[in-house]
Order: sequence, then C-alpha cells, then structure tokens
Amino acid sequence: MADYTKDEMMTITAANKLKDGMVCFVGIGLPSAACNLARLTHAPNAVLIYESGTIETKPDVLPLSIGDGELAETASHVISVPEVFKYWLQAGKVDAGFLGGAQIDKFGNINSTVIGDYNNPKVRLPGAGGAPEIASNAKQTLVVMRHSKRAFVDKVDFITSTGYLNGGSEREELGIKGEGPAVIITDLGILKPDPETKEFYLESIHPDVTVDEVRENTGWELKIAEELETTPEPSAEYLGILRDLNERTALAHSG
Amino acid sequence: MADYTKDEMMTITAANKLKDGMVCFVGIGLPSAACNLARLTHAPNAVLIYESGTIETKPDVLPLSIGDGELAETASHVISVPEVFKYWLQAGKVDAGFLGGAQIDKFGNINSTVIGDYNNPKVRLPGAGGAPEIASNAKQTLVVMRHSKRAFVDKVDFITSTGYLNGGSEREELGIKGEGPAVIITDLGILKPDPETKEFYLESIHPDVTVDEVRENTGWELKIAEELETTPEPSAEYLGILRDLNERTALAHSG
Amino acid sequence: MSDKIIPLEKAIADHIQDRDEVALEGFTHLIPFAAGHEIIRQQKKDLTLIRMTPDLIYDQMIGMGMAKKLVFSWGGNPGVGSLHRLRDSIENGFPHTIEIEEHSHADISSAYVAGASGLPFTVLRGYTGTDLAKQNPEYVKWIECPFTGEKLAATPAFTPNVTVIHAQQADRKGNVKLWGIIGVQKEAAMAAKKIIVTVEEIVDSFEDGDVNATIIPHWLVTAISEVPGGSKPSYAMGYYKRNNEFYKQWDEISQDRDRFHEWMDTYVTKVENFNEHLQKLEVNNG
Amino acid sequence: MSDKIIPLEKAIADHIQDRDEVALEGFTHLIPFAAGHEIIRQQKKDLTLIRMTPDLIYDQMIGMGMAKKLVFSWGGNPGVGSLHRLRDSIENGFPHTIEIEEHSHADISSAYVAGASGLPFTVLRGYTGTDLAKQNPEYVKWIECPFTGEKLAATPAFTPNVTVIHAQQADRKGNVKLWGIIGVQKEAAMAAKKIIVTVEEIVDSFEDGDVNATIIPHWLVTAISEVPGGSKPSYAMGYYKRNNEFYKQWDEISQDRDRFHEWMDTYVTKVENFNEHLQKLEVNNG
Repeated sequence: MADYTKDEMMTITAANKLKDGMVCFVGIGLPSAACNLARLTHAPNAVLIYESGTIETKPDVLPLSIGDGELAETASHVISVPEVFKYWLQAGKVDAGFLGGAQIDKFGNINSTVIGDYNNPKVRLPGAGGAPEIASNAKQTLVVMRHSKRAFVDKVDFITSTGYLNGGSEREELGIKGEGPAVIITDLGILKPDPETKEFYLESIHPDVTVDEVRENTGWELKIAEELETTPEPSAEYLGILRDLNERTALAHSG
Repeated sequence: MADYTKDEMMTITAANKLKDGMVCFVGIGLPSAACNLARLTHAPNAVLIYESGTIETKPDVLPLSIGDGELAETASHVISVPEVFKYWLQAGKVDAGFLGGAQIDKFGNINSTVIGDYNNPKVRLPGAGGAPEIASNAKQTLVVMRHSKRAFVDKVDFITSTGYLNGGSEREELGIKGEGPAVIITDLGILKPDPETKEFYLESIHPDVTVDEVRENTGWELKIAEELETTPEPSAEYLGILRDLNERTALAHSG
Repeated sequence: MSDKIIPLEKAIADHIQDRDEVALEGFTHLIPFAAGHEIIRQQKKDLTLIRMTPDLIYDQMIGMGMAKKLVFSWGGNPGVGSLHRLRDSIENGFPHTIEIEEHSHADISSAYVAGASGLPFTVLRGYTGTDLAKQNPEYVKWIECPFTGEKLAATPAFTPNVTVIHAQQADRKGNVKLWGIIGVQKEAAMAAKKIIVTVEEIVDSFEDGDVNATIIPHWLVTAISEVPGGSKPSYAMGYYKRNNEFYKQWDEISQDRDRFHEWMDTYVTKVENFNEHLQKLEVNNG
Repeated sequence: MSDKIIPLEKAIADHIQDRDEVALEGFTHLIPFAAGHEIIRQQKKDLTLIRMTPDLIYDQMIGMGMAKKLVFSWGGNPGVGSLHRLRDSIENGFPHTIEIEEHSHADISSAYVAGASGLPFTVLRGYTGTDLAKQNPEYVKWIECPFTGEKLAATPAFTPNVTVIHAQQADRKGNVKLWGIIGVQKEAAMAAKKIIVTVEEIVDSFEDGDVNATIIPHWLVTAISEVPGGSKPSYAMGYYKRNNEFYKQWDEISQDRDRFHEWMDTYVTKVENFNEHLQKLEVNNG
C-alpha cells in the first residue's frame, strides 16, 4: 500500500478535508483534483463552483482551464461571472475556498503576483484572479501547495490573498468576513494555524516523511505539534479513483 | 373628420411625438396606448421597454398591467427588473420615458404619491414605481395627462418625479442626467417648457378647443405662446388603427 | 425526492414566524397567491411585508390585519386603480394603521441586489430632487463617488427573513426553475435567510438545453410545495394566463369592508387549501 | 439584413482607433481570437487592453507591440503556466515595457457592472489587507457604508471605448445571442461606447422558447461579422471544443522571441484573414 506518489498523498489528504454537502469554490490544478476526488468518493453531494460561473459542476475529466466546456456541460446551471462573485462568494454562500499559490508565509498570506519587487519583478506570476476575494469571503479556505523552501517563506513578497497578516487577531480586526486559511495541505504534511498567534505549525506528517525533511523545506522556523500525528495512508479505493481520473484527464487533453 | 374623442386626440398627438427608432420606456395606460400606436404607424422601429423587463415588445393588444404575458411573449427578450433599471434606464440607454401622474405643476414636477399631507393623506395614490428614475435618467420625458384644474396645479403636493423643481437651471445644477420633461400632451393642447424659466406654457391648442377652456383647466396662470399653433387633426388612418387597437384590447381583457 | 418538498401548510407553519420580515415577490407574473392565502389562514401577525408592487395579495393580507408594516414602491391595482384595503388602512386606520416605508422600483430592485450580493447598501442615480428622499432621510443618504465626486443616492440592502416566490417548476432534487418575466425573484430569494417556493409542478428533471436558465439551486431552498395554479389570478407563463377580469372585479369586492370580509371568508379563510379556493371560485363564477 | 453586418476587416478598421481602450472579453469560452488577429494585422497602436484573463490573444497582441497598457486580473496560460510574451514585456521590456493596471476578478467583473449600470464606481467587499490595494491607491479607495459604518472597497467603473466579443449567433436584424459560460460579456458590452461582435453564424431568427437568453439587442451593436471558428483555439459551446493541445503548444512557441515572431508571421500577419489562419494551422499541424 506504500505505492503512491507524494502528489497523490497530497491530493487525497486534501480531498478528505472536504465534507459532503459543502459548497466549494474551486481553483484550477491541485484544488480541482482534490475537490473532484472528494466528489467521486465520500462527498457525492459536495457542490463544486468554478469562477467561470459553473454551479454544481460534475466534470468527468479535470478541466485544463477554469472555463472548459466540460464544466459548463456537466453543471446544474451556469451564471455570469459578476453573479458568481457577488451573489455567491461575496454573499457568504461558499463554505470553503480551495487555494494554491506560488508563496505562502507562516501566517497563511498567499502570493500569486510577483517574486521580488512589484515594479521590477524577478518573476511575474499570473496575478490575483479570484483569489483575494476567495481568501476573504469564503467561510474558510483550504490551501494545497507543494512544500519547498521557495514556496513556504517567512514573509511573502506580495500579499495577493490575505491570510492572518501579521498574526493574532489582525485579520478579524480588519472586519474580514471569512475565517481565513483553516489548513495547508502539502506533499509532506498538514499545517494548522495556532489558535492564538495564527502561526502555522506542523499538525500531521505524511507516512515516510521526517520532521527534518519538512523543516528543511520550510522557510520559517516551523513549530511542531506536541502530539504530532501521522496522516493516514491513502486507501486503495481512493488511489484507484484518483488514478482513473488523472488517466481520463490526460487522455482528454492530449487530443 | 372632426369625429374623434378628446382622448383619441391626446393619444394620437402623443404618439406623434415618438420618433422612429427611439428607445422608449413605457408606463401603463395613456403612455402605453400612445407608444403602441406610434409603433403601429410611423415608428415601426421604435423600441418599447416596459419596467417588467420586456425589451422591444410588440404587444398585439394593450397590456392591462405592466407585466402581462402578452408583453413577454412578443418581446425580443426579457431581462430581470434590476437589469432593466440599471443597465437600461440608469445607464442612459433610454431615449424617451413616457409618464403620467395625478398632479403636475408648472415646472413639470409630477406627483403620483399622495394628495394632501404625506403623513395624513387625503388620497393615497399608488406611489413612485419606476417614475422617479424614468424622470431623472431617461434622456427626455414626455408627459401625457388629461387636463384639469385638480391635475395641473401651481405646486404639486409631493414631488414623486423631478421636473424642473423651482424652474430655471435648478434641475441641471443638481446634476440630474436626463434633460427633463420636454412636453406635456393633454386632451386640450400641448405644453412646452420656456427655455429660460422652464415654466410650461401652451404651445399648441387642439382643434375646437378655446384658450379659455385650457386656462380654466389649469391651476396656474398659464402663459400662451405668442404664435399659438393649432394641433393637426388626427388622420383617418391613425384613428382607425387606434380604434382597432382599443377594440382588440377591450375584447382581450373582458375574458 | 428531496425532503424539502413538503405541503404548503407545513412550509408556512414551520418557516414564517410572527413579526418576520417577509417578501412575496413576482412582478405581475408568478405572484405567490397560494402562499399568501396560507399565511392568512394561519393568522401570522405583525409581519413586515416587502414587495415592489403589493398587488391584490398584499391588499388581502393588509385587509385581514396580517401586516404591521409595508415596504413597497408601487401600491396600486395594475391598470385598474387603487388597492382599497391598503388605502383604508393608511387613510382611515382600518383594520389598523400600518407603518409605510416607501421606495422607488429602481431602489428596491437595487436593494435586493445588494442583499443578494452580501453588501450593506446600494448606490443608485436616483431620488435627486424628490420628496421621497426628503421624506425618508433615514434610508436615502447621499454619498460621493470617491473618484469623480458625483453625488449619488445610497440606500440600505434588503435582507428579508423569508422570501416567498412562485415558480413554474422544481425538480425532484429541489432545484427551482422560472422563466418569462423573472422580475426580482432571484435577487429577493438570494438576499433572504430562508426561501419558500411554490411551483406549478414537480418534474423528474428539467429539460436539457438551456444551461443559463434562472434557477435557484436546491441547497439554498428552504421548502418547496407543489401548488398547481398557485399564482392565480396572476399568471404562470407556459401554464395559464392572467385573469385580468378578476383584477377588475377586485376593485369592487375590496371597496366595501363587509363585502371584502365576506369574500375572504368564503374564498380564503373557510377553505382548506388553495385548490379548494380555486374550485370554489370556478363554481361560483362560472 | 442589417447594415451593421459587415466584414471583420471593415469593423476593426472603422471602429478601433489607435490609443483606444479596448476590451476583448470571453471567460475561457468564446474568446474573440479572430478580432484580435485582425487588430494585429491592421497594426493598431498604443491600445489600452482590458481583459480579466489576457490569455493567448493578449499575449500575441502584447508580443506584437499593440499595447501601451494592460488592465487585467489573471495573466496566465490557464492550466499551463505563464504568458511568456506578457512576462517578457514586464520583466525585460521586450518589445517594450507596457504599463500594468492590476485588479482582482471580483473587482473587474464588478467594475464592468458599474460601467453597464451608468455608475462611476462600484463597491465590493474585497482587497482588505492585500498589497494589491496598497499598490494601487488611485483605484482602490475605501468608503464607509452610510448605514452600518462598514468599510468597503470602492473601485472605478470600466467604460471601454470598444468592447469586442465573440458569440454563437446573430440574427439578420443584428441581435446577438450567446450561451454557456457567459462570463462578463454582457456587462463589458453594455459598459462600452461601441460594441463589435464576431459570431459563428448569422441565422434567420433565433429558435423560439427561451425568452430570457442572453442577448445584446441590435440597436446597441456597432458592427457584427460572421467568422466561423472565430474563437479558436478557445471554444464555442454547441460549435467546437477548446483546443487544449494548442494552449500547451503555445507555451513553447511563445517562450522564444524568434519562434514567436515566425509563428505570428506565418499564421497571423501574412494571412489574409482568420479563415486562412485556420486552414494553414490545419494543414501544418494535421
């Protein structure tokens, strides 16, 4: 049963965070894989919403873009983009937003805009998209990102999407409605925010990963839970369903 | 050819004010009859919009209410009520708004709210509806009302829809986008605002009506154009089409 | 079948409380008369009734004393004249004086949009120079555009406790679909804490094809009841036409207090449900 | 047949000027590639290009030097990675440095709604705590709700000189109909001073039935051109699928300046029109 990749472990762990019946605002890539896996397994009534306005979509293959025809064809209905941002996200009708990014810091702030200085960037990233308002208006956000020192930094170069800012109650005091990032799922473990300081610590470690490995891939001095858990291994059932999904997807996008 | 009623004269005169191709926001009653008559005669490309969201509607019979099925079934398309008020009226996409009311004053302010004191009214009228924003956001408004001393007053009891307020440039100075009431068509004649004072004067008188008759039915000291015109009589063609329309309408609403 | 699909009696009993802010919407089309009658039969009290066009249904509810307050923008009998029960309450305090909160159509439709959008207020270019704005300084304020300096009206968002609408169809999962003149129903529903829907029929599933149709999805809906004819004497596009004749008759029925009460007794309070109301109307009026 | 139905060459030549603010919208679906190529062929200059997701079409236009400024909210190749021409302009000033005005999706979609609604600004609950707001104080301001005191973001309305969209159908009168993922097209069109539309086909009249379909009515449209396949490699629901493979290939084509220019020469600047572009692509890529 140890025959799975780190990405598979991450995706299945992320999928398990999505409860049945949740209304979920889904980003492309890792979040999309996790949400659809959840829908195909323990959360058949999860409602997936993509920012293209596709409501309760049930794609048979993972979309390459956020607005693939597959999403529209399998949706209960399709609304305009202003409507999805106003009537759904801003109105608090989204239970969970799944986000990724290029950088995340110890307080869960996410950067998907630039590496380096904004006006003279080392790397220009795609930018905000729907992320800032997902991060502030979804009831909670779940973050899925591959662990690396470049990605997990002490302070992000640019706050595209607000986490807990400098920690403590700063987010709350600004009047942001959504509760903020509840969890970061990576290919090495699961990070959670400290209830007081809001600094993310390692709550659970994936099987066959060492604490040192996680620390080496984290750009701040990562605190470890007193009772560090080990993430359950993915089941054969979940692995099978995920691999089928990825295979169907690869086939569909090759043509 | 003198065989027509005062109401017919008024409706046909009002219809003649609507030019072909105009986008017109139509109220129920007299405005609706005038607009549809125009559409059935010289203005086949006039676009009629009702506040129920029916766009480019071509009803075969006059609707009793502003949202009759007839309007939806004969419309090019039907949009929501917020959209008709935001994207159409507020956005300045309406050339002419046709309005009526219970009272109008010498500066074209219209009352459709209360007769008497607002908090202790003598007569409670239906209220604003779409009128205030038609009066302020349509590029111009055309008013159709039966002439009477009770209706044509020196000062309305309540300004539901803004005309020229106290006259002069007051309306403009308030930053209201629409130009205001361009004309009042009644069963006795046609009133126009003085370019400077914005006080409405008698520009044209209908055939067989005397100036005294108009004055007696007007609640302010009505000024008369130096070169008072006589409104052309309605043609047999227009009378025939209007009567057919009214007949079809009566038949349809009796069932 | 969704367990949200329940009889109308239960939907109203469980989800509308005395003193609630309730919006029954439907712009001429799809007016939820069946739900309104059920509210009357259950004698819900001290309601704040919100509706752009009160129409006959609120005339009946106000005449029967259900309303503490009316929030509206046009209170007439469309194409006919006055709402006599509404006027009798305002002008003569019968059966009691209701509080009035009066807006324009543009304002209310925009206020529902704000409510549906989770915003506390809405901005509109309107009300300038009107006495409505002067009369209601607590809900028509003036704000400045931070970019152009233009002065615009700001009014509070509407977020009813319950919005009640009538639609053509629901599917077995509880998705609700409506078409034709769609008015402000979607916005009023999305703005509310609870949504009660009556429908002409429950279908197995909606016909394919139109992915952009107006739908309130099942997980947002609180309760759905199948009530064929549930918006009569208003109409349901694709099902039946507006009974214009009844709208004219109402002018007479409602002018006289006794005649009004007799009519309400006969056709509303002493019938079991809306179906019986429709049958009785048909028998007595041929 | 409406005299607004004209060849795309004429529509672009007559209605897009150098230095215009131009929005080519379409959210993944119905991206107006044919119109973008024609703008490149006609060498329109110093354009301010507005688009939520610049996608390949703006990567091409920016790489060919059409843009003075880009207004956007997400500038990547969806599901693939970077827009290399966009990055080369920002990071290395090739072919020249473009000005960047950056928003979020929620903001731009709301700014189009404000433009379509004739309002000078829009209000949203967003941006709080972000560096985007700090970076752009001239277009993210903070206002207070006059009723609750809540602080909300205010941003300016978008009112492009020209909005260009691709739709499935127009009828002979010039009404335009689109369906599927409808994005912000209606709002972007209603917000603009001029509207140019390419369509898959001109039909005699739309099929009956759906009165609430998304339609831009004929009198608002400035010009319509029939360009079958006009949104390839994006897609048109009911006509053809998205060419995901090409989106992946673009990653390679666009990474190298020379290869990019060669591709643009071969497939865009040295072809007569979009139809020839599609034929050439098909021949060379089997």
